Amino acid sequence: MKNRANSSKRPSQSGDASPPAGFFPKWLNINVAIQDVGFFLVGLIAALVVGWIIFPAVLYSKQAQPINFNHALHLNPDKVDGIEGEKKEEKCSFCHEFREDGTFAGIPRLAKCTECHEDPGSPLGETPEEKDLMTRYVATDQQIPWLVYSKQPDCVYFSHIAHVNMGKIACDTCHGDFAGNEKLPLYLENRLTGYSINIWGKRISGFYWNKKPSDRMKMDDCAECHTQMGQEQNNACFVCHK
Amino acid sequence: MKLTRRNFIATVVGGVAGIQVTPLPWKFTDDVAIWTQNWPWVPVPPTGEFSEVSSVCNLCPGGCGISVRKVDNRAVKIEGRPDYPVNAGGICPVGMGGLQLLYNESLRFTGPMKRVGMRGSGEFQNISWDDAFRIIAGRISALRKSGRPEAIAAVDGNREGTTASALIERLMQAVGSPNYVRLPSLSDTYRMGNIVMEGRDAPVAYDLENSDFVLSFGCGLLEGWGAPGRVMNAWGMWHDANPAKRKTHIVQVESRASNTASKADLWVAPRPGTDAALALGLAHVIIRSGKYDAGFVAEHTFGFEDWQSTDGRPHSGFKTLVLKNYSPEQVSKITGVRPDVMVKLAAAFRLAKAPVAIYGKGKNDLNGSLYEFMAVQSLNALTGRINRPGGVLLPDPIPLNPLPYFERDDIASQGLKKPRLDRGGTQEYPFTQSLISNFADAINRSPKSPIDTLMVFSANPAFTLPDGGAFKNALAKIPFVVSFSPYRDETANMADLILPDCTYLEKMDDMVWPVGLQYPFYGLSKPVVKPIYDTRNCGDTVIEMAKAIGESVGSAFPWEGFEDVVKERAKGLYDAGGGRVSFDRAAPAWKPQNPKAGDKPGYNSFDDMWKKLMAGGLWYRPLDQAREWPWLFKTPSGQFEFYSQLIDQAIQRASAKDLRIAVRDDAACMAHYATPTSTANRSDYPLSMMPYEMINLASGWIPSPPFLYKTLPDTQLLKETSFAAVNPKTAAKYGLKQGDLVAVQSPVGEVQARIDLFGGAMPDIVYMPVGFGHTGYDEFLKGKGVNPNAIVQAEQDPVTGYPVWWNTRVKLVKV
Amino acid sequence: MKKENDHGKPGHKYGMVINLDKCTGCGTCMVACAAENNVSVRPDQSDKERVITWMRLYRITNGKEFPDTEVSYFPRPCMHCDHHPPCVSVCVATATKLDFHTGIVSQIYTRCIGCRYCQAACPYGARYFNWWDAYFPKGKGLDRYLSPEVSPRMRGVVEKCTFCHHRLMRAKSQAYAEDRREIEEDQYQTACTEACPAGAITFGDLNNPEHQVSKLTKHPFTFRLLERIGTEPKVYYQSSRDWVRKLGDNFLPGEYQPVVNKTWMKEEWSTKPGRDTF
Amino acid sequence: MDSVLLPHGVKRCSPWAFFFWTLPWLGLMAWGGLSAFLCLWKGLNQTNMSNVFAFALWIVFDLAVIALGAGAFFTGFLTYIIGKKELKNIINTAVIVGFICYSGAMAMLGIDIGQPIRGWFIFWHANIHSMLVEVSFCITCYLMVLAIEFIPIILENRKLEEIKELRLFGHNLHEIMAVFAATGTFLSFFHQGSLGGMFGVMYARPFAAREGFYIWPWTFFLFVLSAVACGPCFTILCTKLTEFLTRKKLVPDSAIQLLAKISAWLLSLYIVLKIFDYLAWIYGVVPRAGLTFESFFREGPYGIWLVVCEMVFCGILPAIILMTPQARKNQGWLIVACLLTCIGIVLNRFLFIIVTLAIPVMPFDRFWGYLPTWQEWGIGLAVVGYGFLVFSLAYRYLPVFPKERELNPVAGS
Repeated sequence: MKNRANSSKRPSQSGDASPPAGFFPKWLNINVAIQDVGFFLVGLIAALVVGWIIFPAVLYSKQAQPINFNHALHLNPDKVDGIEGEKKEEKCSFCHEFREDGTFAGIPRLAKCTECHEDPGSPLGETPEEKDLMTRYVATDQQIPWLVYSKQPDCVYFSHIAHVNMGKIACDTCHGDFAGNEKLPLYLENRLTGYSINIWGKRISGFYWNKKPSDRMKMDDCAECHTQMGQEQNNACFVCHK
Repeated sequence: MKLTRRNFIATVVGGVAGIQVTPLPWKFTDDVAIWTQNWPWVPVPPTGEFSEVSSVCNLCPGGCGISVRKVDNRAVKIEGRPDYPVNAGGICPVGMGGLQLLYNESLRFTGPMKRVGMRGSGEFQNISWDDAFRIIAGRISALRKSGRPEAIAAVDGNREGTTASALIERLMQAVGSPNYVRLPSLSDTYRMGNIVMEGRDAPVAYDLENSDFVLSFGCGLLEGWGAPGRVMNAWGMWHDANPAKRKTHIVQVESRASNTASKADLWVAPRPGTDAALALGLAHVIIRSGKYDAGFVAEHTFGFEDWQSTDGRPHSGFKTLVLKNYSPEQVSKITGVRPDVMVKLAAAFRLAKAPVAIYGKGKNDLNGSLYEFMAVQSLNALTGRINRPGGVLLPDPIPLNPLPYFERDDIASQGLKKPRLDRGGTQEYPFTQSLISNFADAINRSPKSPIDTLMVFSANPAFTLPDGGAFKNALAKIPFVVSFSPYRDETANMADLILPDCTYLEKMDDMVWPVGLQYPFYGLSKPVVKPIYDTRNCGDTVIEMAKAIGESVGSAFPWEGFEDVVKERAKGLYDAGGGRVSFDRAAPAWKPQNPKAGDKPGYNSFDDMWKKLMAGGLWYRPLDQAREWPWLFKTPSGQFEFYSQLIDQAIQRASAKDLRIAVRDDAACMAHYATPTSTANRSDYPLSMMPYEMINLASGWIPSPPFLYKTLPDTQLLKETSFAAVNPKTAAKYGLKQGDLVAVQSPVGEVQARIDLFGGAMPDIVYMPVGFGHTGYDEFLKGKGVNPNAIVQAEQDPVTGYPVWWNTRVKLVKV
Repeated sequence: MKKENDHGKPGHKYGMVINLDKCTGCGTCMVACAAENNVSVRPDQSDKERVITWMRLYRITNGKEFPDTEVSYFPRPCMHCDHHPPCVSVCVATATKLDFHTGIVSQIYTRCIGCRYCQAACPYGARYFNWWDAYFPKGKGLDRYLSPEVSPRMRGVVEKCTFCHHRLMRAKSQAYAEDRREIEEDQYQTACTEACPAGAITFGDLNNPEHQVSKLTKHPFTFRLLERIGTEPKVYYQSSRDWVRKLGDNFLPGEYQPVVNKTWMKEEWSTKPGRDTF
Repeated sequence: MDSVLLPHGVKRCSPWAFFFWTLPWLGLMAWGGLSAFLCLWKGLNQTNMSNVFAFALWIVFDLAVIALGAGAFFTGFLTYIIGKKELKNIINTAVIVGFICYSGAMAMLGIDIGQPIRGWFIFWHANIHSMLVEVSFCITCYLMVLAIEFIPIILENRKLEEIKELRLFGHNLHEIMAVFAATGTFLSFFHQGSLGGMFGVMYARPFAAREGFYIWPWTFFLFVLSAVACGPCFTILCTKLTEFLTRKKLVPDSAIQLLAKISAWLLSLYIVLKIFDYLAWIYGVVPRAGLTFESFFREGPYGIWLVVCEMVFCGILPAIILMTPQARKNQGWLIVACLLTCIGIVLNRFLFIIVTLAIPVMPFDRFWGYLPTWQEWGIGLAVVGYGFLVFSLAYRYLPVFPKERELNPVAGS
């Protein structure tokens, strides 16, 4: 049915130097082809730049923690002696504590801070952070609006006690080692989902050759670990969803 | 090089191809999906530390123990307390939904307010507590100065005996107004019945748990009668999973197939208002068979046989009266119940080991009839079921300390000498403490309201009274109305000044003897959460108000706050000794326990007891049934009186006619049945309307938590219309089908409802649920259905004067 | 994709027995359920086709004329069908599954795409679609009573009774804190079970012969809803009244066999044991 | 105005006339657009669907148009695989109608689900046990196939054909159309079946439940058969409608008659099997659930008359008409028979969706009624408007009917 294709009116591309005949099929205009490939590459590279560099930069907003908490300082027995515990886990759970009913307090409330930092008038040290704590929060009895790196969506029920008490998994296995940190890491919030970058993982691609549990905190990572640990029954939906 | 269309396409193709190998499309798709999983407008309840706070539910006089689950400072769930003697873990739907009454801003007053809009519009403006006290105290002081303290009135919905009601009554005494009015409830009928037959001003105590045959005359056992938590718990016990083990049987006497009637072992359906005749009919069968408890009758009762009074007049006794007037055939004509049913039922009642006949009318919110109660109580006496295990017990009142004496000034003394507006306690209403229908009537009749300032506490009479809207009209005439309600109820919307109380989860309050319980019980609720708005415990408000009025009124209230008063009264519990402040599930309070000599009360000082009382919220004395007979009955004869000499005396003082008693002579002093009078023309109004109560719809002052509307079938409420249940035969007579919209017209008004064809409705009676038709509160409750109280035309019950709300003549007109 | 039951012998099989003689029709179970599970409450709850009631009371009558009419109630949670639940196999996005270790049919709201095929497949009407956004208007503060233990649902997804599985998690957390793994019968109870003022609901592990439920299911008055369809519900009912039991399933004329039982009126045998006609 | 775009040698109405013709269809689409916006923005509370009627008007529309669109794959199958050359005259129509039906159905489905943004979970988190997953996979793939089949037709537009590359592309596509036809047939067979399976597997709904073969209930096969029987009828109807509206003969009778004949045989086979299905159901599935056939129709407006209509008036009757050569050759009878067949299939789908859901399973549950809202009608009818619009555009600008020029020589061309 295409027997009436009329090429007479067809304006051809600008006729530059013709390539040697016969090398390319007749219908292929090599100059045009090179141009096509060039523009194709322009588009391709632009897309790669947008996708790999601009997109992540736009997607995440940088947010500052209300106070720069110094883990290293608090865990240094020479400087702070209130933190009890032999093992590292015990030290962690001195502040990040379990309650009697087995729930996990997570980031401590102000009440935990004021166990030591009692009196806004008499700070325990000389750091500006502490002064900040005293004036802005302890004196006014306001909770500190911490940004939680590993905050999961509301539909997720994560039982710390099951992992720490029963599974004997160290805190830093999943959270990374914070003990030596003098500064809190930068908090990057996904503008669409509202969650920290730690959930998706720092790598925008989502691919890791040797993935550590602390690299990502998506559901598949939980399931993968459960399977590896022979805890496949814990991949049932209602173990971690509420 | 130009960017031609072709080049552009090549770029786009490259871009599209390139973007596929970047994370953008994939992560974007994922993130957008995650966005839908975390929509910002879907609430995310903050988590925190969980805790449980024990308290007592104060939404009804049932006194269930509740345990409130909290997350940090938020209450998130109410549960029943298994370690509580009354309800043993269960709780009713209203109590279960209680948090919706706490956390609902548009339902509540968030602070003291002054009316700015039209009355009833519900438009208010925030003021400070100081201003509020200034306004109310100024007004009261001015009335007192002008020598009109009786123009101040209070309507109190708190139960008699509670500390709040004691304080309010005291305020009225101190101010000098006799017009302290309570809302009538079933407890008043019980109280009066106990006075006239037993001479005891005490609550009724039915030993249901130990009974093996419960013959319930109209008690909505499953509709919220008594302490609902306790009754339904007993219901569960009665219905053991293995029917062979089932020991207790329940017979329900009611005209409608309510839940209780349906779930009972037997349902007997007499015409409404004929319960007395049925009870006397059963008495007739038992007397005729000669198998009544002759020993009990002879030793502990008065007026059974014919007798002669000291002036030599012969009197016919209960026996003669019953044998003459209440044969099953005669009763059958009155009630519509078949004679053979009565004979069998009487036999079953008599043969049971521990039967008890109990009297009620739906829930506790509305009054009953005195003669009906007397008839049922006579049946108990006849079978010797008074002061016996599993029967009607006669415990002493709770030994709370009375409030201390105080000096009144002259204004108050003069004011208190003025007659009560409602004529309660006069010769016409000798046993009635207050009569709100007369109160409203007096205001409606006079051209100018004799009441200048009305204070309303814990009550919503504009909605709950079965008076055809009379109180609402009176309210409109009263120049100044003050409401202490925490909720935007109909009465509060008519008020000029709001001094909002806290809700029951935010304040301390006491619960004195849940209705019908067989052992003395005192519950204490405490604040579960701090007041979330600028509201104050009504008790504190009253004390502060008195202080603001000053003079002798202020000095009558020497306390710092409400808690002091509660504590002072509770001291009486300590002084009386013998009570317990903790509960062991293994030893239910209703199980007879013989106190051993070495039994310790569980506390060693009053302070210790108070601490434990605060923590546990309970004080009770386990059931002791060994009441000594001498001095038990404080009647003139010192015995249970089939023939009430107190009524006789009242008739002597006034006349049977003044007391609205239809019969004359001896029958007037005994339980009897009289055909109810109605001014309505039977041919104009061929049907009668009976309001009915449900457990899953609050019908009193407390609004229904919106959760409850989930439980209501759409044959009770559909969109904005509620339903009137009518027997299919009756409906057929008027050509009505399921869902038809009708006007239910009574001589005093009309409401519109849809027809629900219900086989369990007695023919010729229209049953309408109470609790719908609010004009107050918020969008969840407002404008849903109609309130049958608005068309009730009630005659006054003989002797008591309470409204006979179950017998309104109506007709149905299809809309 | 793994089949549900390839793990050998199941551990727990949570189930429920509801005694309809004890049930008073008060609706506390419904309210307790809604309050416990953050169920949305809209101003109009009379639209029974769209209102969400994980636990629903069905009001039934025996259809007789006055004064022989009786009313009774069927409290209906999710049946947590044990055999090939009709809803599970049809779900397109694997949002609902039968957990082989607890017997609970789970529903993940964030996975659900709202196709409602499960609703069409469920004969009990136990599944509810969120036709609206959760109703928590600004300024009312109703969201303050929401429990953090159950995630509120967004519009456009299906939800249903979960046997309060968050209470199982709660019990587990408590157990782990006390270095236990096993959970006692009374440590995991659903909200409706606890709330019922008449104690009509019994909840427990059907696989554990010590638990009350395993004993109660053997009673001759015990039956299940639509048993003959073959869904194997884990919610059982008990009633001493034949007309109630008969309404639990569809029967062709003559198929229903009444359970004959001696009644409390000792002189007669009746096929209608709960209630006697004098 | 647009004459340069019109196919060569055919007569088309004036642009203005065409514009006015499209107005009602644009109107329907605008109505649908508003409805769709409301449903997506405010949620499905805009409809009268409910927890009882979880599936409603839209699903009936979906199933109906997918069944009616079956003409595409089946005609393709007959043309390219079996080699019925005369059907080349009608294959374009079939493909376009199929494309309209499937794309319309997909659009409706996108609004019908509560969380359209999560729609891709069907593929990513697929539950392979679900018939609806099979449906979704196949429909999506088949829509792509249809699009590919549609492309060469579009490329035959006079203006587009001037571009050499596109012309070559279109030509090459044409060459391998048999491959797509085969793929389409395969996909269609499964999703038409799965659509039936969707209802048959609802074993807890005795009205829909069917027994069957392995994982497939009988409805699986019956739906395939009914779709291939009615698809060609719908293609014929569309052709006849176009011929009526344009007052031209567009397709040679031989093609129509062939389709009608094939449809007749398939329909007859379907009806026979369907009768067996009904019997097996009435005497097997239904009594086993404790029910009787009549018990389904005790309440509400639905009655046994629905089944009678489906089977007798819209099943046996058109089968007889189509089987009778004389009747089949009569234009009037042919159209009546095709119409009845299509109605019958829609009725069948309606029974499986609405009636199934309306009938309560629990003995104490009640019967519920359902009436769609204007939003639901809007979206359903927008698909009709969309169909008319696309088909009109295709007819105007593409050489849909290869024999049109031949059958309608334009004077002076």
